[in-house]
Amino acid sequence: MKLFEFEAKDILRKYGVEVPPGVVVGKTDDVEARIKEAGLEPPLVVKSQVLVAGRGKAGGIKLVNSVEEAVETAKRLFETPIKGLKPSYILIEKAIPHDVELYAAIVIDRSERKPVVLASRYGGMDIEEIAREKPESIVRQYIDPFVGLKGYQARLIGKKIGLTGKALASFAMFLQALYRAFVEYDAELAESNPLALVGDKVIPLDARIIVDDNALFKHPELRTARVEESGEYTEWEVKARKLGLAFVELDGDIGVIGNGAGLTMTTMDLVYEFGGRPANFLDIGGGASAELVKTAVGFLMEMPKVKKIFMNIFGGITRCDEVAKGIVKAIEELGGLKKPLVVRLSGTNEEEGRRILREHGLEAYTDPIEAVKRVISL
Amino acid sequence: MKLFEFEAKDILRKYGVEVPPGVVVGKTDDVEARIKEAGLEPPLVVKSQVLVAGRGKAGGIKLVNSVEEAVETAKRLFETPIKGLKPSYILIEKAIPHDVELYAAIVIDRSERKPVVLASRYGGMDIEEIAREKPESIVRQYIDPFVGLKGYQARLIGKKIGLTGKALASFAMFLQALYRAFVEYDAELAESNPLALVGDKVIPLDARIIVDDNALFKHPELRTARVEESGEYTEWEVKARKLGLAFVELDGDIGVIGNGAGLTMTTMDLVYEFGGRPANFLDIGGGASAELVKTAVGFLMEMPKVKKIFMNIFGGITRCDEVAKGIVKAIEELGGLKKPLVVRLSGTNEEEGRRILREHGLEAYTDPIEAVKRVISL
Amino acid sequence: MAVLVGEDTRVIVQGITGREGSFHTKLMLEYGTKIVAGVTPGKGGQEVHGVPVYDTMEEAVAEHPEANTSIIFVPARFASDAVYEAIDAGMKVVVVITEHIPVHETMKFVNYAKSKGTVIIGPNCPGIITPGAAKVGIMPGHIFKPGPVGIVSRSGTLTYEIAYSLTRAGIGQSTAIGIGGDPIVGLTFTEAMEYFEKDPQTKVLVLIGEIGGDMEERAAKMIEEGRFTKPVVAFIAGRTAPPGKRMGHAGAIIMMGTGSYQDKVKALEKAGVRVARIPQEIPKLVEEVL
Amino acid sequence: MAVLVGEDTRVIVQGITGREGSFHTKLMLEYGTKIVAGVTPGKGGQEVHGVPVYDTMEEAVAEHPEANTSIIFVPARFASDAVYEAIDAGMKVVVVITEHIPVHETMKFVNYAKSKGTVIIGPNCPGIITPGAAKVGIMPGHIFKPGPVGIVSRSGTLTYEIAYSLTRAGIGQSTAIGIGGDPIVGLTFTEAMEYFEKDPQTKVLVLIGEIGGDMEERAAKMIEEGRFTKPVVAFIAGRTAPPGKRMGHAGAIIMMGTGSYQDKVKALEKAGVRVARIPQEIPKLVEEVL
Repeated sequence: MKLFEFEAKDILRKYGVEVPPGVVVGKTDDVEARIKEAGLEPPLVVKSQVLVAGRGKAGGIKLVNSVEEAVETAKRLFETPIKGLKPSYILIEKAIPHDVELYAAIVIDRSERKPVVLASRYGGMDIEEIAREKPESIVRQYIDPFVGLKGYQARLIGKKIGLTGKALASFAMFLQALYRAFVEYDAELAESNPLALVGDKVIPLDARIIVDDNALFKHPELRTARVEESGEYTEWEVKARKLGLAFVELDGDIGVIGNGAGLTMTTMDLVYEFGGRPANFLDIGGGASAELVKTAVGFLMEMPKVKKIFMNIFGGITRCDEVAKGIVKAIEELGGLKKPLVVRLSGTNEEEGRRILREHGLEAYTDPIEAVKRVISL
Repeated sequence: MKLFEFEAKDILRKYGVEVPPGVVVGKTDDVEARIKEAGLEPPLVVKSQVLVAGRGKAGGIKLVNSVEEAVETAKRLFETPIKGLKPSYILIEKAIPHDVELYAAIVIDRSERKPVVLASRYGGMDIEEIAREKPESIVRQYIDPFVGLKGYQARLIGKKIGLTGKALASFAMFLQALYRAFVEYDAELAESNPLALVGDKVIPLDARIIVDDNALFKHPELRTARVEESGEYTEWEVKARKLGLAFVELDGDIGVIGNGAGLTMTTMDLVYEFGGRPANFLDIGGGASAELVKTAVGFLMEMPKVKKIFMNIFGGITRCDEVAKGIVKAIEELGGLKKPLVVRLSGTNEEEGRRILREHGLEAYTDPIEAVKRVISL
Repeated sequence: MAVLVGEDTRVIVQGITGREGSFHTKLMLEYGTKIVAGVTPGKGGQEVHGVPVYDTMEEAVAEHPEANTSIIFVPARFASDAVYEAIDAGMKVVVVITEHIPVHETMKFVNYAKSKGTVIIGPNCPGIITPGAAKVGIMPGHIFKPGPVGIVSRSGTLTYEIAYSLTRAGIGQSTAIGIGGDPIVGLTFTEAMEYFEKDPQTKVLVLIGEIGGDMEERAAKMIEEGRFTKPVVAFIAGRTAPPGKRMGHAGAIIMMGTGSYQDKVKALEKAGVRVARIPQEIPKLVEEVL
Repeated sequence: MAVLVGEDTRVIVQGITGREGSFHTKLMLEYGTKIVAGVTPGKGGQEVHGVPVYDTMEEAVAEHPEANTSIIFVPARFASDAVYEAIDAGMKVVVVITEHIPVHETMKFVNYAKSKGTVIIGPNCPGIITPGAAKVGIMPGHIFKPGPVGIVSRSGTLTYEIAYSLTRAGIGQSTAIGIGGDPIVGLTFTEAMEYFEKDPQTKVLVLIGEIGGDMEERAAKMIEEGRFTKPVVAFIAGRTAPPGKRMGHAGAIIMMGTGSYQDKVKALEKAGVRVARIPQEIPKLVEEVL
């Protein structure tokens, strides 16, 4: 789960990092009063709190020179969709004059299976751009997850991106706070970009933290209505998340359900390969219950852009009989099949699954190629 | 630094352990009101909060059957010295009926250089007694300090002391809380004895935590006036601790100062060996400044039981010239030598040290045997 | 011969009394896997499908010192603890079926396992099967048959799909390993390939990848540098997945400019690997190099 | 020949610009120790007594790849960090002079060092000296001279006392190690004894113990079991210390029913070790077994 900029900054502040003074406003707030309450003096930066990349280029960040201008800009940004959705919050911060923009991030390195600190003298752009334009500027330091980021490592990284003296000490302290956030919030990513160098100290102008969804249970304070507010998901993706479905909306018309991300993606690939266009990705995962299958089928049946559904199941820990029961339940609850449904069943308890479907007038395919051809032809 | 029972229990409560309901009262408190406020119903246990071992046998723990009796008992305990000193606090707790008393502790094992969990089915006595009477009952589990105490290990320990089912689960959770206290408070020891088994759950009837003095800077909330309140130190030991001196009071009349615990203890041994009786142990440690030496000498000069002083210094990181300067300062501030002082100096900057002392009319010895014989003969 | 599990494998099932643990214990036994014990805290003394259950791994190993492999069906919140227990009990191979384990926890136990010389397969994986000898996982056994093709895969169900298509084409498998779909896994492609390289039974390797990460690129590099010398045929899932979207719980996601379908295919083809466009092409490609 | 440090020792001083670091760098140089670099964060580019200073160990080692030993004079709050830096920079021996390091921190870096094959001496110790070859510590150099007696000691100043009495009696030392007085130290008596056992120069070992802990008892056991075969002479400080009182910052304390003077002497004498009543008896006892 991606945290909002202001949430990430709150965490860093809690860990002793100096962040720009600011205030978060909602749509119904008296923005002028909130700015004055917070004692913020112009120039200010007004920042749309959305969770998509490229917010700056999309017009979501504005520098203003008066409180009135800030109020106006906030009003306008609330109505400005960034990549499709309007923000629920706006962060208004004191503008911090600075010369140098650094980059600092901590991510999990999949190959080394360790945290890796990434840092560069050339922040401001995204890491891909830095990697392309100044690849030699990216410093990497792998961290032993049991030992953690040591002070000496933080200083070494700072030194390698050209910092010295007090600026180096400030950067090292910032990195240790960022690492603490990374660990204590079970983060997949903790990043500041740009991390401004202001005289002798570093100040994060932006901050991003992505919390591992599997660890959210450890952080009940983070369970907010974020899904709707994030600007990260389409309307149907929001609905799906609330139902606990692993769902991504696409632009075609064939609803796709599979078990396992690999098979579901491959099912999409097959649909394309034989001339169709998938409307979505929907992975019922491993060991799905009849109830979850019913929810998934019902969900696609209700989604207008889905004209027909292709369900591709190869049972392992998932049992074909449970899947069949779920399909039957969905049909019964909907009072019959609303849209064409093509099912492919193989694997664990396959025969029992077929039998259940047959009893309800559905014939499951064995060969996915035949099945995909069939659904496209409908 | 030893924490009081009530402090240790507060920490365990913070980590989710159920401890007996109770209230801590001071000398000037309205004990009856405090008991009623806390909603405590008799029978109650009234416990003197002193930091010495064997409190129960010394009469510091009383079971009472009414609030009046509790009030009276508290009054009496405030006036009852336990091993020399009266308590500043009394803990009044609900009495917890129970059948079984367990033992659980976590200490640092010096040889393995790892934390070790100790547990026994036979709590209530001290660990030495358990070790003597039921050595086979003590379960030991070493812990990887980077990995920490795993749930499976906690269960394994519980199983080995004969617990099963819910009691085992409760014990395992308790151990994990105790381990957390051990780590987060930089403890040398975290212990509960007795740890009562009450139906399906464990409840610590007593709790002890000793915090590493070297880590106290991490726990500013623990810096209290405890030294005076603890009942752990004599009047002169309390004074010494406030001056930052590593000092232990003994029952002889020869004041002993050395540098390094080993040499200082050996100096005591030498005094005994040649027929004297040391009044104390006072270690000025490594690299002592003239200021610290002055404080140490001045301290013993003022202490009535000290009739003469033997200072045994072998310089390493400690410099003999600094020591000599400190002695001179002390003499100057006191307006002359109040008591006979015999000094032995060897090691780093020895010649310079001798020269300084000689200028002030003091001749330092080279041979500690000659020096100790001299001081005893005075 | 085979890879990591075989005739000598003796299995302890951790979480044996749970729904999945019990169900798959039955299927593994039916397949012929030698399961010597099960562990569920608090359930010691029971039996599951004739397998004795213990409270702790220590007790299970004391009674069954021949045990060398464990498979974990413990719920996510307790799964890491079970992994440490298995490692500390001396298991050589630990198969972690459980999904939704926090990635920081996985990162730690994988590093711990490495320091102790234990091989972790998974988490969030279907397990490992050496057809005809031992199935330590949740894959349907009947779709496999013994033969010369090694399979290493990031996707469970795709492994079944492809193994089944091989079996129907008359081509058997030496060992099939589903390494798991989480961002951090205990056994990577290249590590698995080191085992397959040494296995005389394996003549061809089928590599089943996904978008995201750089494990396929590293496999390609290993082949290019001559550290893996057997013919390799590959399939990569996610050709048509949109970048920047997380596909499924497991987190197949194209991030940080690496891990796109095109990059992976390019790297593999450069290393001489034939990449199938759809899984059903695999048997044909395998036949061509066998 | 000698133990752990000798002619090949090349030293980096961590915390070289501090008061103690700078003072003892001078004394070590005067003794003839080969100090190749110093490290103090933020002070890179300076020189201390002619020794070049770097900001980090990585830089120091890059410029002086022959460095194999470090000595740490860093204040307690930063000392652990310096230890990890030294280990990660590949030092074979790290001498930690600093006192007052929290014991949980020491416990961790000692375990970490072990996993990396680094020997930690200390913390809260005087260091190690091979007379005539290298002094990596804060002991007065002139009280030692080369010879056949190994010394291993829990007490700094007692080491000086006893070494000096040996030297005055005309008996030199192979190597003297002050292992430090903290509850947890990197090198224990028995570990040090393994090195002395293998060292041909060492003919006799002087073991200087203290009350508290069970290191002396373990040394006695090692001797009794024949794992240390050279003659041993011992002195134990604290014969007259009252039980249950902590003697000094370092924590010589008799706890948990172990570690009393009597226990230690009994264990050592049972193993055939001659225990001196006062330090000044040591030279005579050594002469008797030399």
